[in-house]
Amino acid sequence: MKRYILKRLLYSLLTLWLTSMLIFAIARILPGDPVQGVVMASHMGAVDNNVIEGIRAQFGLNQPLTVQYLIWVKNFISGDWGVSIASGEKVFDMFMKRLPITFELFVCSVLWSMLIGFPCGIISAVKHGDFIDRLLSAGAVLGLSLPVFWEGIILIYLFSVMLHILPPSGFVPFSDSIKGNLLSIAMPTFIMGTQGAGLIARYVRSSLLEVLGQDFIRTAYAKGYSEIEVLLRHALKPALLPVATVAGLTWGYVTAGSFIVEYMFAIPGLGRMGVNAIFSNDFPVIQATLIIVAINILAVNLLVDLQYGYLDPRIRVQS
Amino acid sequence: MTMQPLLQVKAISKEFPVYQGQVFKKKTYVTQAVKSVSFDIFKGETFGLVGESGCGKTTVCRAILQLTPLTSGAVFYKGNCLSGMAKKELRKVRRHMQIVYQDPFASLNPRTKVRDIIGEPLVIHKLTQNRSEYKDRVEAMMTMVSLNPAISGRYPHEFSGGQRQRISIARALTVNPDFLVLDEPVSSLDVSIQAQIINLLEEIREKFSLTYLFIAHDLAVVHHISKRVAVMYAGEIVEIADRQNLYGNPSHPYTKALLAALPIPDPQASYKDENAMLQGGNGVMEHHAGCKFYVRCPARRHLCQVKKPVLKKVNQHDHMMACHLGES
Amino acid sequence: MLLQVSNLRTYFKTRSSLVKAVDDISFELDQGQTLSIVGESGSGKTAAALSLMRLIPGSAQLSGKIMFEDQDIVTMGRKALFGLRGDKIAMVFQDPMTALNPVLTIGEQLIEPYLIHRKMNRKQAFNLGIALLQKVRIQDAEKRMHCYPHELSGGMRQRVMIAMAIALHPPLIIADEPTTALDVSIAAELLELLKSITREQGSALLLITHNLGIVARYADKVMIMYAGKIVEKASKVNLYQKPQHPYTQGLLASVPKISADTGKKLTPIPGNPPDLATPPKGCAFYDRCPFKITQCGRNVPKLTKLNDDHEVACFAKEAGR
Amino acid sequence: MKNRTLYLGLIIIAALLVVMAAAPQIAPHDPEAQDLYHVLEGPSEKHLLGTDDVGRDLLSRVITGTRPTLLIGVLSTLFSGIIGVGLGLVAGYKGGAIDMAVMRVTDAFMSLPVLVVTLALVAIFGSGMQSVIIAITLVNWTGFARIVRGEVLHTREFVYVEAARAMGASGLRIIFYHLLPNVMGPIIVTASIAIGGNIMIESAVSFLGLGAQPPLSTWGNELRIGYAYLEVVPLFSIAPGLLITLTVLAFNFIGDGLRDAFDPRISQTFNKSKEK
Repeated sequence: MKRYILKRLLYSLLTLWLTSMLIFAIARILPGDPVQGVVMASHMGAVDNNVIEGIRAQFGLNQPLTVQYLIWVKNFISGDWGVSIASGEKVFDMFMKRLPITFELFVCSVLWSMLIGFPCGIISAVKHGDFIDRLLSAGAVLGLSLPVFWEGIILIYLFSVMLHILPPSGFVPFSDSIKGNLLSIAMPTFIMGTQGAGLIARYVRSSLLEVLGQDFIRTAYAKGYSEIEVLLRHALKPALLPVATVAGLTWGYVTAGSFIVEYMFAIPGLGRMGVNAIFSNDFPVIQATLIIVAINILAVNLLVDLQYGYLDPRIRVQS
Repeated sequence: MTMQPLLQVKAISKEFPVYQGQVFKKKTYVTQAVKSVSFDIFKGETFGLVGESGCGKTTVCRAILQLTPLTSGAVFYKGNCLSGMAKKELRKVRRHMQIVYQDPFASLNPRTKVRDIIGEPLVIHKLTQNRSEYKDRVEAMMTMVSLNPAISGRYPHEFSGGQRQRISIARALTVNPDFLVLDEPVSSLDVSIQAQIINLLEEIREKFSLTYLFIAHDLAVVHHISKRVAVMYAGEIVEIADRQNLYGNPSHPYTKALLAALPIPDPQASYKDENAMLQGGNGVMEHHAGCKFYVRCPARRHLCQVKKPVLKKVNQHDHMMACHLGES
Repeated sequence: MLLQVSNLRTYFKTRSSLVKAVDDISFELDQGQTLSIVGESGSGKTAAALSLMRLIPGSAQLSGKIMFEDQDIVTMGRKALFGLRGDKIAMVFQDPMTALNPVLTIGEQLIEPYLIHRKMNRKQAFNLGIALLQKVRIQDAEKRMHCYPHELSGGMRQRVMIAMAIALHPPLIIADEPTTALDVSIAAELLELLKSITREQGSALLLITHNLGIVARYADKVMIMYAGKIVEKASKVNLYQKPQHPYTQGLLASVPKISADTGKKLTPIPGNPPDLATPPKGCAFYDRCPFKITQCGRNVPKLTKLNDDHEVACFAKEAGR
Repeated sequence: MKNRTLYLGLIIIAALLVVMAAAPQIAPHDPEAQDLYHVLEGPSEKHLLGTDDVGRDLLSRVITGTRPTLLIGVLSTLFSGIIGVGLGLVAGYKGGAIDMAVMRVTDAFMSLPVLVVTLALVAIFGSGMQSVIIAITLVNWTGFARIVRGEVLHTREFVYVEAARAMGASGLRIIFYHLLPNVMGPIIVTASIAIGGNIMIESAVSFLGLGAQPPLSTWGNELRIGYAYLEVVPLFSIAPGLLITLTVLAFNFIGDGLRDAFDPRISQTFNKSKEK
């Protein structure tokens, strides 16, 4: 088990290292000079080359790439994530300010995905082939196919424009008003969790169906268990073990969705920060956003792997 | 004057390393899938190799065909050493050595038509000049194994297990090989089909004067088809003799036990050697210096645990066995 | 009479056809007796075994009568059925690698019969479980209780399956190819074990196999199945000494024997078994039969008594051939 | 039942293809023709879906938007499929260090959600259809690589692959003749679902205003402009969104239907029980 954990941890670190180089490459090597872009945008017109070089030196952009990379990594680890070109704020401070808001959204979205996804998937598998299975399966595919922004538009139109029961945008901090907070995140979390719910429902269904087709289920029936007992005692555990993986995938969907949703609903979280940074070519913020997203996803995947290894005896006992 | 064997297997061993350690893996010990196995196969004979699952018989056959690298030892075909042979040379030799696998479901590519399965060796070795020659050859092969050439456009899943095994045999024969490795060719077939395939194999061996290495776990089948038989246990050959001697006068306790455990389709059959019945596992994971069969052996003594028995002659016929039994 | 099966039919509906896996079979089994069903793959022997406990998928159609201790299993209510399974009839499956739940320990699975049918507490059941493992000669029984299936060898797992089946001393144990997936030397030991335990407990054993050697050694009565039907039914000695159905004769001639003259060709049955989705009109063995007469292609032969313990379904036989 | 969804998906896509091919003929108006006297109107007999902010006929714009939308979805899938399948085949067949390297790089790419990286890349490359295609391709090949590698690892274990080696077949022959045809099913399923996903990403990027640039107009662009006028003409954003959803749904249906059709477990369990 120890070995399994260490191996997973090493893999994650290795991947993170590759990702960091990738992000570094995206920001530095690819065509398009961020400094030029920024300077052009802020000065509106021709700029003195010296000014550009000055900014380059200021950001360490005149160093060889490997040195730049190492400096960047060192700075990042020590909490120096650079300064936003657009606002002049420290990126680390911007991040810390927005993290709680985004975190609340994430957790609520994933919770609601699971709350809907698990029961639907289980019912679908148990009622395999019935009308209810078809209905739920179709619902799951629909959930997966709904574009986040369109779902947002529909819900805003329904609940804000027509019914006036939910705010169309804005965020009320939890500390200001609990009710206001919940109302303000109701639509965003619902939307961010929709795809995940569909994904979980599908995954749970196929996983459970597969388990229900295995020989040991027949053994359980042969002992005298009823359908519901077989489901509870023999089928659910092996079926839900791999589902942890899908919780990780859901987290990925939620992460991607947050960029659009926070932008649409004007929620001052990390997603909105990222989108705004892209609009203004604010590359220190873009870079930081990418690496945060990567760490976020890798950490969740690591957790998923670890709990999977912990729960599944076939992996647990191997060492 | 002794005849030059067609195939010589000389002290081949195959180890699989077992790794342990938390961050830096260390090779702690190795499992020996095959340990110092030697035998010769002469032209025109059927050499039987018997053993239970996991005893290494399939590794032996993969090693002979150079499908897995050896840890030590060498395989000679017509006097030429195959181990370490250049790829190009090996390809030429492979034409003469073909294999028929156990599982007729997994050994045929499900997306390939039967005619292209049977003709694939011709394509690989570029043996036919044109399409019609290719077609003729494939159809001749199908007729030989009693398959209707009219159905050569079908896919494997449209055939039964026995028919698929016929396809496998036809595929092996297309390039006119001298030597066939038969890796449990009948053990997944029904009894009535099994007999059909055994008869087919015997017919084509006579017709083309082929040489067989016949691997199986069913002692009765091996008895029926082989001239000489070797018994494997936990990666080693424990007894090797011609058929009459091995079955008429089994010497190694494991061979005896196998024969005793064999169910005979005759209610009046007497199972005289009830106490030869075995207990316990297959010996692969035993790590003492002595005989691998020690723990399960009904005739074990102290010597067996400390000293490894070697294969040696037990009588004037070429009957060999690896056991301390009979030693003082 | 412990078990009396009459006109049992198990049909499976597929997209395009109706597969008659078990087609009108009747037999009975006395207390403590060992009856063997012999047949090749696709003969319907496993479907027949599963039908006896109604362990067939819901889409399958089951008809006929399965009288077990004066109750008809075919029409029995669900509750009664669940009470019967595992308590009165237990089953040992073919592949011990897949028949155990991989994420539960041996102990958890082994004690389930006690929990389901005897409402014992876990501690009590656990101790009985250890005794069961000892009974099937598993060493370090207490330690093994905490193992997961993948930590045991195939032979050991099948011992666990046997232990689970004998837990409540059921009057009937069904063993479906219990040793096919195992090595010869391990298989022999397990069959001995199964036989001695059933004898000791007085359970009847329904032994399903394709191996004529195993039947010869362990069965009292034998039924030969071909294409969903019973073609011959006899006491063991009768069957082997005077096989009546051409299929039985063919089977016996197909098996290589160590005692036989070497160099002699085997006599296989030509052809392949029929496709159950499109069964032939007459006798299912018609195409492969060396003794067929015109009637065989038209009608399906019924089992007829030759003497007290020998029945055969063959027109050629009736006609005196 | 499953096949019904497959056919439903195919019908929707076929209809879209017809619309795409016949767009100039069936569009009731010139999609570029502005009519500043009739801006932001609701549905009327003349304009079935109404008009946009500069008085262009919405229905016509939606119809002509089919081509770029589908094109981006298909092309980015095609390119990412070629890269991903190639790498997956090599990683799965070769194994060892090559496999390890490919898989870690795949993991690295996968740790960044496609949408996020596409946004970042578009910010760097500049917006436009090419940028979107390149960005999606660069990120989305990982899905193919993973699936193909997994399938190859599974297929490689079949004895027929070893049989080919025993016959003397070369590595290339084994990859292209024995492995690729047997992993084609999952590849097609993945591709079908990926087209839908890519259309969704393109729409999201366009929704943020970073996708295809005028005069080219995809459904995502329409939706973005419409969103600003949600309270005035809801159809302006709802109609293109509905089309996006329908298209993604159709590709998902096709993928699911094909998965069931290809899934050997369903068709083979029966054969096995019959023959084994």
